Amino acid sequence: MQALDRLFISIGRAFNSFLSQFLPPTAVTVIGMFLSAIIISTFAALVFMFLTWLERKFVGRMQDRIGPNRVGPFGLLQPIADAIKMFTKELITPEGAHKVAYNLAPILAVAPVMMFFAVIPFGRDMVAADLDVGVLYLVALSSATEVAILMAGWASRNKFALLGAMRAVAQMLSYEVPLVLILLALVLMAGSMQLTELVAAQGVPFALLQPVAFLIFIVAAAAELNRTPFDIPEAESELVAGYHTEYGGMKFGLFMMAEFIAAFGMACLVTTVFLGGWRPWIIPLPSWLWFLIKAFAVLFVFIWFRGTFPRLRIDQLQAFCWKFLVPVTLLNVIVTGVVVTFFPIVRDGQIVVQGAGGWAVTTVVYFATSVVFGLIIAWLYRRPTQQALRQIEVGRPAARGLSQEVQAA
Amino acid sequence: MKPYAVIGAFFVVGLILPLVTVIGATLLSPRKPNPIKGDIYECGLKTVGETWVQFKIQYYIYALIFVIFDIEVVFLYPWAVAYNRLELFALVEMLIFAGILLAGLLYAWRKGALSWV
Amino acid sequence: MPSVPLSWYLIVAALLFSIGAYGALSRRNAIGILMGIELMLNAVNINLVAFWRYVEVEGLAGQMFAIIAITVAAAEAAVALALILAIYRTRDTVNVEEIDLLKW
Amino acid sequence: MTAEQFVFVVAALITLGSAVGMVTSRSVFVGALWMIAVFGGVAALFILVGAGFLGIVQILIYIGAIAVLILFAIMLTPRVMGDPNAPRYNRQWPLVAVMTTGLAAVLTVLVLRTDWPLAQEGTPVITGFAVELGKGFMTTYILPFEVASVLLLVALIGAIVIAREE
Repeated sequence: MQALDRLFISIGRAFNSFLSQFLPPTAVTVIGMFLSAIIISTFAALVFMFLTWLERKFVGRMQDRIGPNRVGPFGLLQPIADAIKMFTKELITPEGAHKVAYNLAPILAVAPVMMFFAVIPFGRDMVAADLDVGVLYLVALSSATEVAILMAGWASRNKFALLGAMRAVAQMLSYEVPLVLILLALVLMAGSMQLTELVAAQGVPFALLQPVAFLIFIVAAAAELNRTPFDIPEAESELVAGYHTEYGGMKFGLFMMAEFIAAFGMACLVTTVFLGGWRPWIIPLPSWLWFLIKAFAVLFVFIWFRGTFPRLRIDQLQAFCWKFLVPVTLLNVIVTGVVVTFFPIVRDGQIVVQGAGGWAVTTVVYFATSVVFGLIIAWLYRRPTQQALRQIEVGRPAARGLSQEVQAA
Repeated sequence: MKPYAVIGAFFVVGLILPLVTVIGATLLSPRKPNPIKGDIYECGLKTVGETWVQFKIQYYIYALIFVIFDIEVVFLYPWAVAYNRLELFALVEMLIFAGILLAGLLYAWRKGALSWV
Repeated sequence: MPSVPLSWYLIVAALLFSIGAYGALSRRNAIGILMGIELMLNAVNINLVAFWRYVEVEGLAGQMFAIIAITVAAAEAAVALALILAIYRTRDTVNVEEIDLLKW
Repeated sequence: MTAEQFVFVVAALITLGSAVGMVTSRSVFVGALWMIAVFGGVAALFILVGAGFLGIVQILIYIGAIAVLILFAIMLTPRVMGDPNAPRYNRQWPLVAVMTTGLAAVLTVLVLRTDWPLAQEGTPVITGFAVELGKGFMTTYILPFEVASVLLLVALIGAIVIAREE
């Protein structure tokens, strides 16, 4: 068990000592750094391939279809077939596109999401870069992807692509605000931005201490990732394919990859900050296995969303973010601040909650506060919610937002 | 310093990996360009007018409010990290800070700046 | 002390400042001018941080000033771009040579 | 040449090269993309000098927020962006070029000739800057902290009032 838990660390150590027989220590360090980066990036790429299969399979089942089933057992080799197809498809650069920006955009879209995994603790002591400002780093990265999307939309010289890019970026930056504010409340509880410390502070998963924030975070994360029901940037019926309309072959594949890896990265983040990271729950499996199980459970929820909900309109989407999520999460920070003052988890950098009894009291207090807070919010928002429901029943022209934009042009 | 070096390695790898795939695809894929393929995708029609359409000012307003909140975050995260080492006074200061921020949001709301017109 | 001397940072900052000043003074497009100003502010920040590291290591002041400078730069950019958009709406241009209502 | 010096030279070349690309690019949008590269290079310099927190903040604010704001503003002025033949410089640009070159030369000479009062060898560098910053905001620097929120409020209201069409 212990050996299995530390499997990857032991392999790394063995490899390091093997290398240091031939090479100076600096070279070993540099090689080790790049090797860890290569291994984790490759792993992320493999997860992407697996995810494309998983999503099609799950969504297929939810819609009473079978999903991919031709290539290999259960269609498991489908991603490989897709990859071969993408590699051998002609790469077209459209006439009138800004060539350099057009070709650079997909690469710049992938790089930041790959960098996401540098600070994620995949298991006990299994983190590539234990950054003391880890949470801020992740926030900074997720806003850096927007530049690549704007680049793609602008460089394609296509109205659909440009509209899709503008919408995607507007949506991503809007939904980043609630995400950041929720993370702020968690940082407040753990007293650190270091992701390993956030895991260490979770004697009880923060999802239990902050249930309302957890739910909001999942929803806002789905929106940040441009996934259904928030996939307005790529609404097929309105915008062809959004910002990657003009992209084909492997360049399109890279955007796809950026999207799926971002989903996996977000699932890893949710696991780390809300579900106790690699900490095993009851069953003593290796820590990294527990981490992957939790991360894939979160991914399953994202896929579930996609299979279940219809798409929202852009005005509803923005109103939901700015008029509901942002005020609520900002108030959540204040409420958490008050609770943390009286029931601190961390004091002077040390965890102060003692034993199972202490954690029980803390859990009850935080849970109750969060639920009461959620009920008050629900009461405050009861009228807007009813209005929104009535609007959906009456029904309005679906593509209102778009048609106005085109008229303005 | 070391974690940042690792992140630098991730950045380099993150650039090289997609670059290699694109180069590989360029080598493997056929190249038979013709003018129709190079056309912009517009559901089979010729593009009407200039590509760069006029966007609504609302996009800018959202970006603007986002910028303001983003900077507030830079101030609030250090506060949150240091909070467990500080006295109750820090809560009051943060309440003032967040209150002013909330006032700005409420103003934007009342002005109708948050609505997609 | 780090192996990079202080003067290297200061020279990079000086060059960046000069390039930014060139952009701010020679562009016709108001947004281009704003971008030049952002470059100049960045150069100032490099200086602040370099002085923090080489002169006043144990204190906060250097980095603190840099953060305040970033804040002010963001506020400036937000308002300046709003002004540019307002001018574009009424006068249909962002060319500073044509925006000369206040010229004597 | 040490590893640190190598990284410095690379980051400085990226920064300055992109800055030149920015001021000479014909299209404003391409100029803005160059500007993002400059911001990234400056962030690398910050991290290299030991201000990791500030480097992350630079990416968060400058690339994630200000650059996106500028790109949005460029998108919102399409008649300017769509005209490829619009001259990028005003009439005074040769004069400005001479002046800024002179400025760069003077500054460089000044930097090299000044004897900077460097800190003592072995002075402890503050670690955990974010925590220290948080403490600083609550004690010595409380005024900048609160004034910043007022500044941002004013910027928000001002920009909304100016930008919205009535």
